Amino acid sequence: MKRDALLTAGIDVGSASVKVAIMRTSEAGEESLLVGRSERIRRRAVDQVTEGLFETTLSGAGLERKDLEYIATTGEGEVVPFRTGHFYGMTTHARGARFLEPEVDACIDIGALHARAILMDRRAKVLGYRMTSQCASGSGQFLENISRYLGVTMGEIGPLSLEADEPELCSSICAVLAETDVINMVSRGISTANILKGIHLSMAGRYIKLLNSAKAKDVVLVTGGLAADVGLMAALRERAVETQSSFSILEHEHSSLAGAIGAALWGAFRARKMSRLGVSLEASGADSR
Amino acid sequence: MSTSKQATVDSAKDRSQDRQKQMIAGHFDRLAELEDRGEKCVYTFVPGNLTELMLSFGVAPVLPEINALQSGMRGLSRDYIMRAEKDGHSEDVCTYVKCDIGMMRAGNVGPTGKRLPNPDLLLLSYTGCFTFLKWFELLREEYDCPVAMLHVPYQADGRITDEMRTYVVDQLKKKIIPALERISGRAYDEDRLRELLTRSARAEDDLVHVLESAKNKPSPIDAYFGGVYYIGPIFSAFRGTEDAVEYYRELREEIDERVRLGQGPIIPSGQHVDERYRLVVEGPPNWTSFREFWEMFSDEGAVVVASTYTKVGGVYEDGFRHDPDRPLESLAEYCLGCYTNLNLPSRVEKLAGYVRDYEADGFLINSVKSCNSFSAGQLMILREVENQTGCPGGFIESDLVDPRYFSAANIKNRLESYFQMIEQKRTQGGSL
Amino acid sequence: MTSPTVDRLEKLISHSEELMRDPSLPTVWSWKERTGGIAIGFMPIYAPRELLHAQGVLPVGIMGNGDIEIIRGDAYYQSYICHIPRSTIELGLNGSLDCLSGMIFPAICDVLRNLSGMWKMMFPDKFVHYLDVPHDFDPEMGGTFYRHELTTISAKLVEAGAKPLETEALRESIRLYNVNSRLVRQLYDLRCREPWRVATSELYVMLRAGLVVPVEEHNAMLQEYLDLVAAATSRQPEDQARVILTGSFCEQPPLGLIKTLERAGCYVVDDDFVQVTRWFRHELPVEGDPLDALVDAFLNDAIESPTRYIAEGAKGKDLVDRVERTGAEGVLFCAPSFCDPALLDQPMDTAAVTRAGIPWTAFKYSEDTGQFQVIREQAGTFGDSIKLWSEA
Amino acid sequence: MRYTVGIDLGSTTTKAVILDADSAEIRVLGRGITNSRSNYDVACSVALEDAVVDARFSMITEVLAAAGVSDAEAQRSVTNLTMHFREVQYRSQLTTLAGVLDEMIAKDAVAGVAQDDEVEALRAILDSLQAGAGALFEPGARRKSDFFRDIAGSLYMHEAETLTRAGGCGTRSQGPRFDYLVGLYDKAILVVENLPSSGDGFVECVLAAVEMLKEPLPMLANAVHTVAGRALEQVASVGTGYGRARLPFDDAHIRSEILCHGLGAFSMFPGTRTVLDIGGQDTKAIQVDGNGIVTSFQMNDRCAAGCGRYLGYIADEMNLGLHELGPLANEAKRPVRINSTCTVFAGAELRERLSLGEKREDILAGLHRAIILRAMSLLARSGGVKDEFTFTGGVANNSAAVNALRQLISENYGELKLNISPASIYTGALGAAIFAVRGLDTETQATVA
Repeated sequence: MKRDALLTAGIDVGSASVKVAIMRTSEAGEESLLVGRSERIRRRAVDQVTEGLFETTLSGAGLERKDLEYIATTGEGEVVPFRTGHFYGMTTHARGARFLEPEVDACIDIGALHARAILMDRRAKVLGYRMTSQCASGSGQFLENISRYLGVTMGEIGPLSLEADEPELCSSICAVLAETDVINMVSRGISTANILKGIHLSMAGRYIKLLNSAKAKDVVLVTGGLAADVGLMAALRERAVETQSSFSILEHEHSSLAGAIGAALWGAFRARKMSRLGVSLEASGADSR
Repeated sequence: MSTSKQATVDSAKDRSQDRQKQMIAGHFDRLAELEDRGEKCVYTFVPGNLTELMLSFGVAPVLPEINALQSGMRGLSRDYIMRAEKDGHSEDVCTYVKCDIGMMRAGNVGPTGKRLPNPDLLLLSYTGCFTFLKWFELLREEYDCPVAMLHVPYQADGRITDEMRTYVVDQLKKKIIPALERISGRAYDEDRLRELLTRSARAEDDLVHVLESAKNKPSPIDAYFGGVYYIGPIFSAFRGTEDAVEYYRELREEIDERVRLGQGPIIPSGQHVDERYRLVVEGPPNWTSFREFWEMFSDEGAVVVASTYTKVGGVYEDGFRHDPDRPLESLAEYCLGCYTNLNLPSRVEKLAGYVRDYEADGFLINSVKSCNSFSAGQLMILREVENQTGCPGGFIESDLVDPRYFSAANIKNRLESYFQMIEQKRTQGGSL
Repeated sequence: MTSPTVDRLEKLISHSEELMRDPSLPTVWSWKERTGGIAIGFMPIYAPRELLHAQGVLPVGIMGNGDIEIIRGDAYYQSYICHIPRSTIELGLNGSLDCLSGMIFPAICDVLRNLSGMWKMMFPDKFVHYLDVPHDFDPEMGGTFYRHELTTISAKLVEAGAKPLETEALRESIRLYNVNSRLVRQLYDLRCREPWRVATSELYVMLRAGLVVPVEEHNAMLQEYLDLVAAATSRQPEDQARVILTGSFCEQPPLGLIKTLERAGCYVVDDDFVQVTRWFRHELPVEGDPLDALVDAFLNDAIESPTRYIAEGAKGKDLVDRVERTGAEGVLFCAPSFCDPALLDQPMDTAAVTRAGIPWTAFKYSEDTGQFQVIREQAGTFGDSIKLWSEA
Repeated sequence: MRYTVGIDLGSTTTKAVILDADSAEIRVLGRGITNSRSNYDVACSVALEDAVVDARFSMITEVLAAAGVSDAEAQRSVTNLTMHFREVQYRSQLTTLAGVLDEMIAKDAVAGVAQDDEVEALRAILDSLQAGAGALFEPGARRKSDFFRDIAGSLYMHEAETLTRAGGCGTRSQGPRFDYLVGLYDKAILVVENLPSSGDGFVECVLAAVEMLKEPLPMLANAVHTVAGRALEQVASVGTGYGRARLPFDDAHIRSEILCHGLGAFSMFPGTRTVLDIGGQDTKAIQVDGNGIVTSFQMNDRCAAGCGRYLGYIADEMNLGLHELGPLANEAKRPVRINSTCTVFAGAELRERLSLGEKREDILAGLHRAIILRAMSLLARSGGVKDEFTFTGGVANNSAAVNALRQLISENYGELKLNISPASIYTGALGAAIFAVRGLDTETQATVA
């Protein structure tokens, strides 16, 4: 295939799901998402889920590994044996975010266990970031546990939360104690909608705080799976207003793929650089930078 | 098991309370007009505050700690703290500092809604709390004004040595007084200082009398929740003033009257508490849910008969008084003697003493996340006091002004269990 | 590829790491048998080791221990207090510190201050001294006060079984510690010039080991290390980001954290680990009254620390200067959770480096932190952001 | 016959203990347990019913014994009967579940209309559940838990997994959606377990169970009838537990869980001076004196790290039953050092360790040790460990936790007697029941919900 248009893959291994994206980029700087997929791990062996998803994504796009100039991993993907090189999560999310929404100056990656607010410049260079602490309160995982307890599917969480009239906030800091708070709320007859909205609001509060301390200013893209949760998005916007934060908040249909997309794009960047330097990238893990 | 309460009586609204309100309001009014009047103000801390010295130069003291706790009681602290954390202050550190910085960034509007003047001097009396050092380093970045550092050594071996006293007195002479002379444009007037110190001593006598009235059964006061009001004037801007002398004389009379009538303390709702448990409490209170917190005690008939928090601004029960004949020396001894400047063995000794002298049924620690000076080691204090007195200890955790660290359910659960435990001990296993 | 040099290096490093990790302080026991002297522990940051040495006392740096299981130590502390006092109490209660005749607790924060009182109650028969240091730097006030502190310690040491203090002996000790700080500074300069030669994980264990061996032995170890790395030709430059690490002056980070930073693409070119080894900016004069020398150095020549009051001048300036001096590309604020001095200073320092246009990132650790993936992500991204764009 | 009941409404399980109200010494008639749920009243009454059923079965044993049947014989046949009884209950609950699921589909309760293949999948799942019911209750059969929610749930998930193997991406193209099926179950089980209980359904179920017996003892049917006929009258009740604040009792009938655990442990083992209770989300260290009076206590605050739920998450993560963790951990050769006991991070830590190639059993051993280390701190905080030492709460049934505890205790407090009752999970409820007895003379009576 011609040098100037090249295909690269990005693999983002998260703690709850794996995402794969295949990008076409050209010397001239055009970038396009060829195909992207994600799959929840659900207690299966991560490496198998990863390789499986990678293969189905490739075949789905009628491609083979040899068509790829660079296989870039991110997230917890350092261990993927067939990678060309690894990029760190926030580097790739920043890059992916700018691909999805070129005007963003920050993104917040909301994962199952951690959230990371990332500030970037026009070239997607990471300028600053803040991460949630080692306590899992208000994490995506926590939301999932609660909603399962409430008998609400992931897809239903958002719409339900939007119906809340008087959201009930959790008092507890600890995610586990908060679960009991929730059970208590149910027994007190608080509606599922108000409970979910309460959780959304407390999560949103933490995330907005992250964004502010990361000094986000104008446009923020939410990356990671929870961007699809309209309830959380609404809560984020409410909290942003309450805290008089200056930025606006966007989501994108491919938000969950941001990391994978960014990895693939950085892979292309490196592939071109290496070929300029005449370095071959046959061996896996060849690009240690 | 909640206690019956007598009907509200008129004496609930004590004259002393009104006087204190007026004093404080007046103080903040004065502060608001300070800059127009061309007067000067000095920011400083409650422990080791040199109020008489400042007043002798005619400068007004401003106490960021008091502002912070007032913000807490008014429900403003959450936003202030958030604001400071948004600006990069760690979640881990003292919330007084963050509340103060947040308040300043929000326009430095004081407790009474009036704007506070910027400091002309930061009088960093470094007494019993490491955070004070950082606090004024942080403020120094915000205000372009001089800092006068008074380093007060720690009573590591449980006593005040001559070297400590000399070190502090020298600093007063060579650094603090000159700094005050510079900003006030007045010369140091020792006679004026002596007058103020004379009045301090008088008020201090009455304060001690009031706090020790809790030895009566029932105790006429709550020496913790009520106590924080009693110490207000003498720990803040008023020590050495006529107002303070008057306030404490009045308060003393009111308390003596309550003793005569055999009345218990009065809670904010205006009711007397029927004393069921006499407690000694270590550690500062929580300010954001002060009333709710107090009622968790009063509803169960728990009365605090002695607390260490009422000694942070000075320990007077062991005989120390400000002394007009040794002005600077006694100021030095005052700073060195503040409760948080005592080492842990001395604190254990004090608490065990309270449990015995005030015949307490229980000993409770309210451990605040913010204050390592108080909190670090409290669990050992708990053990030691239990061992020395055989009095069961209780332990609860909260914070000064960060509502995120006041979990009412948790604290109530612990307090209930604790009171039921004391009760069960009393009734020796019988049904509760 | 192995060579005799590499082998000797590995042996020296693994020996030092062993010394750092072993809570039972074997070197202290053997020193006591050899010399019949007494050993005194001291906590971060600074203690006058020269004074102890001069009275025939072995100063032993106790910086907690991230490797031991905490069984009783946690019982003394709430969740919001740092980790070093927990492990230190654990060491005290499980007998690891029995070889020490006492402890010195320098005045750096309220937690260690209160620990000194707890120690008095826990170990009533031992020497316990809270080393209160002046925050006034006028020789006649702070100086007089500090001199009295030193003479008090000296006298208490004699009661604890140490030799009386003699001027000549103190001069000799100062000479030895001058050599020590000279070697440590050489090590830091070399790492700053050629970071690929001196891995920070190695420098770190070399310093930590120095806390539990006599200064004479540590000097020899440092010299050997310097000679070996000079000969280690196999160490070649890599494409890594030059960073200053700050905030780790008291509770020390787990070795794994430092290795994680290195793997994530960072060359640490300056740090504040084990600062007692370089508390003074210059070597102390050996002529004149040596006690005056100690006092004078403490007042006028000590490095900047969040635990000391800075009379004048802007906070954070020192950090910015160090960035320029070392040619660092960024700053890692790496503080222990709940460390008041480090965390209260941070807003002032980050403001200063931000004003100076220096990239920085911040994370917290505890000496017993076992998982580093979050820190790796942060440091890695920080490295990426410096490297990818310096290349592009 | 008159009984008092103590109910311990915990964060994960609700326990009930009923005592003979007219016996001089403490005489336990029966114990019952169920998983806690948002409808506290239902949780309490289900636990109580379970306790009453337990009482009736032990009465049947007594009646048989009285009729001259050898103890072993009586035991065996009643155990047999009990298993069939449970099976009958389980089957009827399955039917209820199926009914609710049908409604769910009928009114599209779960986002995204059910596709034919998903309805088929559901049928297939339910059929296999019914089919497998018998095996679940055979002698020596392994169940992941004794609660319907868990048993049915894990089987349901397993079936759903296999039926949607290829899918999971949430895209329609790939057959039934796993998430959809899970959603259905989560919704349905919520309804099922919060249905007000049918009341004492003992007679019907037990008779059905007798029918199922291969060769029942001749006098068994009689015994069953005699006992079924007996009236059981509740005369007093006391509640405790985490959900205490919202228990369906009035204040007069509520006691702090600290006091209940102290008293319960003391009455099981009168030598008790120190009690450790590790419950679902809190850990308590309690010191009691020679009269069973609490003299000091400590409990975790604001953070549930290292509590029972932690093991629950781990079990889920490993797809194991809670009771399978201990034995597995005991096989560890080189236990791993684990510092973080944050429940929500447990899964992540586990996965990371596994990816580092560490052995499941070694990690599990580390996790158990981590829990016990936290408990050791709490014990030290409460005043140490004195002889005798009683370990209560659900985690006391976990052999790995017990081994770790035993070792650390002897290392740090010397050799002392460690008491663990097979009924340790009922300690709080027992204490509450005893308070109820004590209250009998002084207090006006109240009954559960």
